[in-house]
Amino acid sequence: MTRQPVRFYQVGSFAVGNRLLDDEDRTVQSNPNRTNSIDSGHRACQGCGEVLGARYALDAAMRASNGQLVAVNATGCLEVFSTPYPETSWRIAWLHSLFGNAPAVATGVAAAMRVKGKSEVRVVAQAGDGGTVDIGFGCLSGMFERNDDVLFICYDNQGYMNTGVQRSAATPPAARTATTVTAGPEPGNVFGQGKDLPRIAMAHDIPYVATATVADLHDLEQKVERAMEIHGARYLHVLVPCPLGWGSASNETIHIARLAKETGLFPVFEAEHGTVTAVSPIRRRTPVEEYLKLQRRYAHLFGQTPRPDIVARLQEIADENIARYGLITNDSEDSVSTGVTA
Amino acid sequence: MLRQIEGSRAVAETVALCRPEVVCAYPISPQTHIIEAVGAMVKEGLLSPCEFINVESEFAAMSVSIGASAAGARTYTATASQGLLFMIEAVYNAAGLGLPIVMTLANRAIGAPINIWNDHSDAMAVRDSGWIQLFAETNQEAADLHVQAFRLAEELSVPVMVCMDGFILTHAVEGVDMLEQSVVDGFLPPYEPRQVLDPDDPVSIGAMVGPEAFEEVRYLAHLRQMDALVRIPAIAKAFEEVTGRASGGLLRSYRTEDADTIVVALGSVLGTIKDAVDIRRDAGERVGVVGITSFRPFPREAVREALSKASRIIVIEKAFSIGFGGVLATDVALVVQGSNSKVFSVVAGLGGRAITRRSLEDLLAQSARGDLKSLTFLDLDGAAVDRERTRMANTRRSGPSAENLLRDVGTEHAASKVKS
Amino acid sequence: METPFAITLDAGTSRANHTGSWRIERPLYVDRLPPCNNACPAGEDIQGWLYEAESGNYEAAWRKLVEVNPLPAVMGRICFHPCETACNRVQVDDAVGINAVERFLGDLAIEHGWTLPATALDTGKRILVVGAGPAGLSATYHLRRLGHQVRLVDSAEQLGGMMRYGIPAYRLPRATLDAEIARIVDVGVEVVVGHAVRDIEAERRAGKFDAVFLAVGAQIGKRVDIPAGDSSKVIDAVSFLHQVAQGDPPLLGRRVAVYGGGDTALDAARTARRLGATDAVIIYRRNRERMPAHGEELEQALGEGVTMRWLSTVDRFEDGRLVLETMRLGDQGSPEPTGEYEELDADALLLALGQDTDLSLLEGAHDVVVNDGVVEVQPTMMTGEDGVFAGGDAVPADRTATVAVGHGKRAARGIDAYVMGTALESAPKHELATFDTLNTWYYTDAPRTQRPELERIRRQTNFEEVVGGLTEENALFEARRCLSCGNCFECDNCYGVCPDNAVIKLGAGQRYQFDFDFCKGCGICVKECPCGAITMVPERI
Amino acid sequence: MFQIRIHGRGGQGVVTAAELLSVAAFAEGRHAQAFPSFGSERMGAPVVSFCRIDDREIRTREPVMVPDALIIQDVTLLHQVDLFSGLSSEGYVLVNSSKSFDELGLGEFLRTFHSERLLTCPATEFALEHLGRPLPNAALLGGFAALTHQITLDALDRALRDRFDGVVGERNAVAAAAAFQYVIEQEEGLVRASPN
Repeated sequence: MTRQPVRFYQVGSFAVGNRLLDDEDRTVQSNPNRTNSIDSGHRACQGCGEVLGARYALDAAMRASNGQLVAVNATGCLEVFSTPYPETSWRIAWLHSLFGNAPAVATGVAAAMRVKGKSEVRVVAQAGDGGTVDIGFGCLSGMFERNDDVLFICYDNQGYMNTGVQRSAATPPAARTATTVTAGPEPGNVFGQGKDLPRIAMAHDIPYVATATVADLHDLEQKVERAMEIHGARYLHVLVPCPLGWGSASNETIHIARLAKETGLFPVFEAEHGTVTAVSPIRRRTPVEEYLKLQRRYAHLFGQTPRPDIVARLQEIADENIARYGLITNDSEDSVSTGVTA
Repeated sequence: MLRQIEGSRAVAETVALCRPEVVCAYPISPQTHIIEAVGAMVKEGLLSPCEFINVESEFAAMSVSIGASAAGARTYTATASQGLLFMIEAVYNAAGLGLPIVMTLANRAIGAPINIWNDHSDAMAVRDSGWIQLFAETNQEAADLHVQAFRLAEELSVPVMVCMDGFILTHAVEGVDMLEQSVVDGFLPPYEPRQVLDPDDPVSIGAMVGPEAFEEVRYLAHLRQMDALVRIPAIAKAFEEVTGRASGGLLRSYRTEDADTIVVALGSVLGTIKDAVDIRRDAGERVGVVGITSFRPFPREAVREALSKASRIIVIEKAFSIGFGGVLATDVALVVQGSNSKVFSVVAGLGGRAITRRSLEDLLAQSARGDLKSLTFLDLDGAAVDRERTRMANTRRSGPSAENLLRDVGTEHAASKVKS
Repeated sequence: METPFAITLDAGTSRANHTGSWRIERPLYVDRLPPCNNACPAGEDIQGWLYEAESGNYEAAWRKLVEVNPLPAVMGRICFHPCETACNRVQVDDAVGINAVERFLGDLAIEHGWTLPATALDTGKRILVVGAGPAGLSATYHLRRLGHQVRLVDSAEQLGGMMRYGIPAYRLPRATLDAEIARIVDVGVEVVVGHAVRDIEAERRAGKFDAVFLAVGAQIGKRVDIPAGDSSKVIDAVSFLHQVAQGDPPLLGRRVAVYGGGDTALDAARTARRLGATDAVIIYRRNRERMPAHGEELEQALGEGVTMRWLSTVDRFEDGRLVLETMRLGDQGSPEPTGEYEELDADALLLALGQDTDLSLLEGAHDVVVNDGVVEVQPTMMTGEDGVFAGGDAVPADRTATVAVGHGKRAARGIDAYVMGTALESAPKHELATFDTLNTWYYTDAPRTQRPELERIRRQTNFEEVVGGLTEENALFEARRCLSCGNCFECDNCYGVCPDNAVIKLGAGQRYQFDFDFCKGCGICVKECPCGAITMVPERI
Repeated sequence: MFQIRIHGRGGQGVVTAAELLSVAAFAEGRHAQAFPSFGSERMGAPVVSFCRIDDREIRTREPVMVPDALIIQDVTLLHQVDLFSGLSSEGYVLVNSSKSFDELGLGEFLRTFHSERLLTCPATEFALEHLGRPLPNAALLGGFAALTHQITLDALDRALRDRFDGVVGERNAVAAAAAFQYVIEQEEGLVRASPN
């Protein structure tokens, strides 16, 4: 599925809205009647990427399901900041059970809906990266393997932010966390570890796997929409910068997510049944330094004893992603999702 | 209809009569026969509509159950031992969320050392989780309790665990009077959830509750269990009215009217105890038995009443709190405190060790002589223990006790065989 | 649903938690001054009318345009569009073709016969406007809109001034000029043509005018003393163009040299080509980089076969032969003679070395200060003489039609304040919307639509318009390339990117409002606003 | 109460044998309880199952330690397992073998037992003949019925047909009947021979 680019409509294809477009071509987020699945008054940090990602994804899912949606939430920041008694920010049917079981709980909800004959009700499970790649991985793999009718969304902020910024299997190399301090010859998180969950998900041969960032709303919404067209296990991995954990300015959240994609460090693509079907090409190729320098978790690479060697290794990772997914295309100045031949 | 049937099969068929809508399965001995049978009934279309889900762990099994129950489906699963411990976080969660899941616990010991045989360590490990725990004495009761469990769970929005001794009941083939579908349908109304995930009436279930309300939430859960103390006998009575059969309830007394010694126990061992008691009665001792069906909520008043005339209370249980003693015995002692009766704690049948009528008779005789210690381990091989203690005292690298004991016992066993 | 205590909560109840208290800075919607508007000598709200054009609402766009400039079809052709030079889009790809869209709108208005807005109630004040060039016409229009009576006087037989008599028809078709002038006259103007004002004070008294606006232009071509033989034909370019415009072109011969480096030199050379000159050579003492003429015009001239002699001055002209001295650029960029000479055959030499203003009519106005051949004016455009205002080429400024239009408008406001006895309040100038205030990620790159050019061969032989207009599709496309610098164009970014749903969308055309009950002041809206229309300010203490 | 202990190897149907016994007893209106020696034994390992038959409710849950009858499915167990533990000389012993107790080396050990309560029965041969597979269960149970009279052949026949569908049930029933007949004939032979 390719998205129609909105070329030259003043803001092109990237802004949230566009008064010059027909209603049906506008984003869900531009609609004054969007669900606001997660509403004002939540206690997320200033500039939180996760709450944005959640509202983007769930509002799109609400539109795709005509409002017949149930969301299951793993323990984590999103859960804690949204539902402290006596107030909840959720406007949708929402269930939180545990940290590691969101996929299984969602399986249960989906099974109940099916057995109750409410096939129109769709189920989304959501978790941070810890609840996805680490503690929730067993349940997630099981849900994938059974091809349960659940869309699982991982809001990846690359660490355990709720507990005070510790390393997860999604923390990138060299990043500083409370459990990967910047001491020793290889400061920060070590190289050569971590899980690439989108690829692991693909290995389950599930019908749909995609990655996205909060920086490209159209792309994210389109992927949610595509995912909602499909029944069975689906996985959406959304990069959501965390101002607290990444040590970035609160206003840089979207900018940093954009750079993660434009550097190649976070490849944006979609896959069906284990095969990559489309990638979002890099539009303005950017050296990783530009991305890293905005985040204090990488400050040790640029301080009084700069580590260009480590920066180079990170650049290598970006370059490998670019090669693996073919992120540089002929019209890389024109970031339309392009079908690739597999 | 009375049928000669395996306990697991009787439970499975009875569960099916309760029309569960979502059933999760993860294999662990000795509950597998139950879940296999339910799965087969779903696959064969005998139980419909029902979603039978083969999950990847017990943690997932309970988690799927949580989701299904929160979405309004009648939900069932079964587990045992390590499986229960693996799902323990979700076990607490289901209770905390007030989800009326019914689970069969085929009681089994907990390792290490790994042991697949029966005891009650698993049930005791989740004693405080907020689940109602009902113990079955026979397979008939195990089957009947499931029907009552669904009704109780759904009335109170509390999950219920039906505990039946692994292998001893689950794998025993005996006569069970199986219920008719119409009887179950009449007894168990369709599930009307107290709260449900409904896109048209959205709520957030599972909020974070801070110090300002957590205690109240917990106290409310306690009150629901106190309500259960009323509902459990009422439901048992209603059950008896439609089936003519006394199953369930809070506890059952046997020959306690004039008893000065009362044995208290949970589960299937009660049968053997009754046989032993009959024999002691024949010998002129005034002995009785109280079998507790509802371990949680613990029926304080009913237990106090049942034990009020006994001077000696012997609590025989298949679990103990290491470093202290019997678990049930502690509860019983607390209930009867202030009376003149003395409570003896007897730990027996751990890891599947057979509790024989003979040993029980000896125990009662010992009690009658006034020789019973406050904490006794029935049929303990003291010599083996002593040898291991000596070994441990003599050498730092004494090795693992379990393997040492096995070696000792095996040698002994081989020696005795040579003798025979 | 009666929900269990505490563990289950009713949807959306967190709105009771006003997270606005977290804020130490607050976002503020602003309107920054777009660089195009800032650069426009006429003071057009270019971004404003492009905004209307973007949605295809061309009449609204035109109406917004003629709030300032009553001559869009003309300006859309002859303006040297400093707006485009200033356009921030230059730094993304290429400037928005503002001028072309303006022309499109102007032409569309003529085609549809859209009329200028109605005038205000008659104030009873009478204003004399001397000179019907762009400044005079602009002032006339704005004065009429303010409700004043205007007598418009010009010495020529037709209105238009240099637009008619200086700019060749291939750049400005006379039908277009006539249509836009007629539309101004139609709002109710007393027009007197063929009348040269000799004494402004006398004329003012006689007509009992409350104020006067002088827009007499700079009609006299500068001469330099070049030794020339009797048979050598030397004409000033202004006169040459004027004669051509009057349909009475002088005979120049086949080889024409033009001396000068401004736009008039190019006009003269290109006109000469159209009159049949096989060689049209421009002689300029500096090089291309230092040429004052607009590059676009030069490109077109070169395309038409006009040739250049850079770094050359005319030493003398005799017997059909020009002697040129080669120059070199000194350290300061000024031309210095080299003492080397070369020759160039020529039948005529056109001098395009600048123009002077005829200010003889001011002799009675003693308080008017003239300096270096032009009239000193205050910001209101009033001269030293009470009630006498001046603008256009007659005052110190760039001598372009667009500047003149701006003068006309400004003078009209000055005159209005003067005759009504009110203070002229100028709106505070907004902060400039510089390129760094934009988030260019959101603008896809789009090349400028090139105006179709007539085939060169055609344009060499006649006076048909050289630069064509945009089709509607192209105009729309071009308008939509506008970045809307510094001014909200309702892209919904702030509404979409707010993590706290603290932006309220007020509906089409109504823009947005912050919900300070919930805004935590993260600043993402500011960072992600494409056009820099939001800023952060410290929270009030 | 009549208590039976069955010894065999994993995969030979030891547990099923106990269950079938209980079902047959149940069918005749008696109380019965069958259960395995709960373990995790794999195919081929020595296993034990139990059955109790009584005219009143069976409450005890202890393993059968003092059996009234032993059924030994596999003679290779004879020298590996303490098969006769708890068995009194009043007890019944049924061994799956075509050999005599003397030939099996048990003659001396069983000398104090009632000879009419001891029997070897070539159940595997009956099974091979009627089922085509070396599964001696049904035949042994037929033999057990004839030896102990704790269950009738008729009840066993129904239990087998109930447990196994169609042809398999039929063949098992036939094997059981054949063994039953064999035991009757053996007993008659014993009776005839006893005067000698």
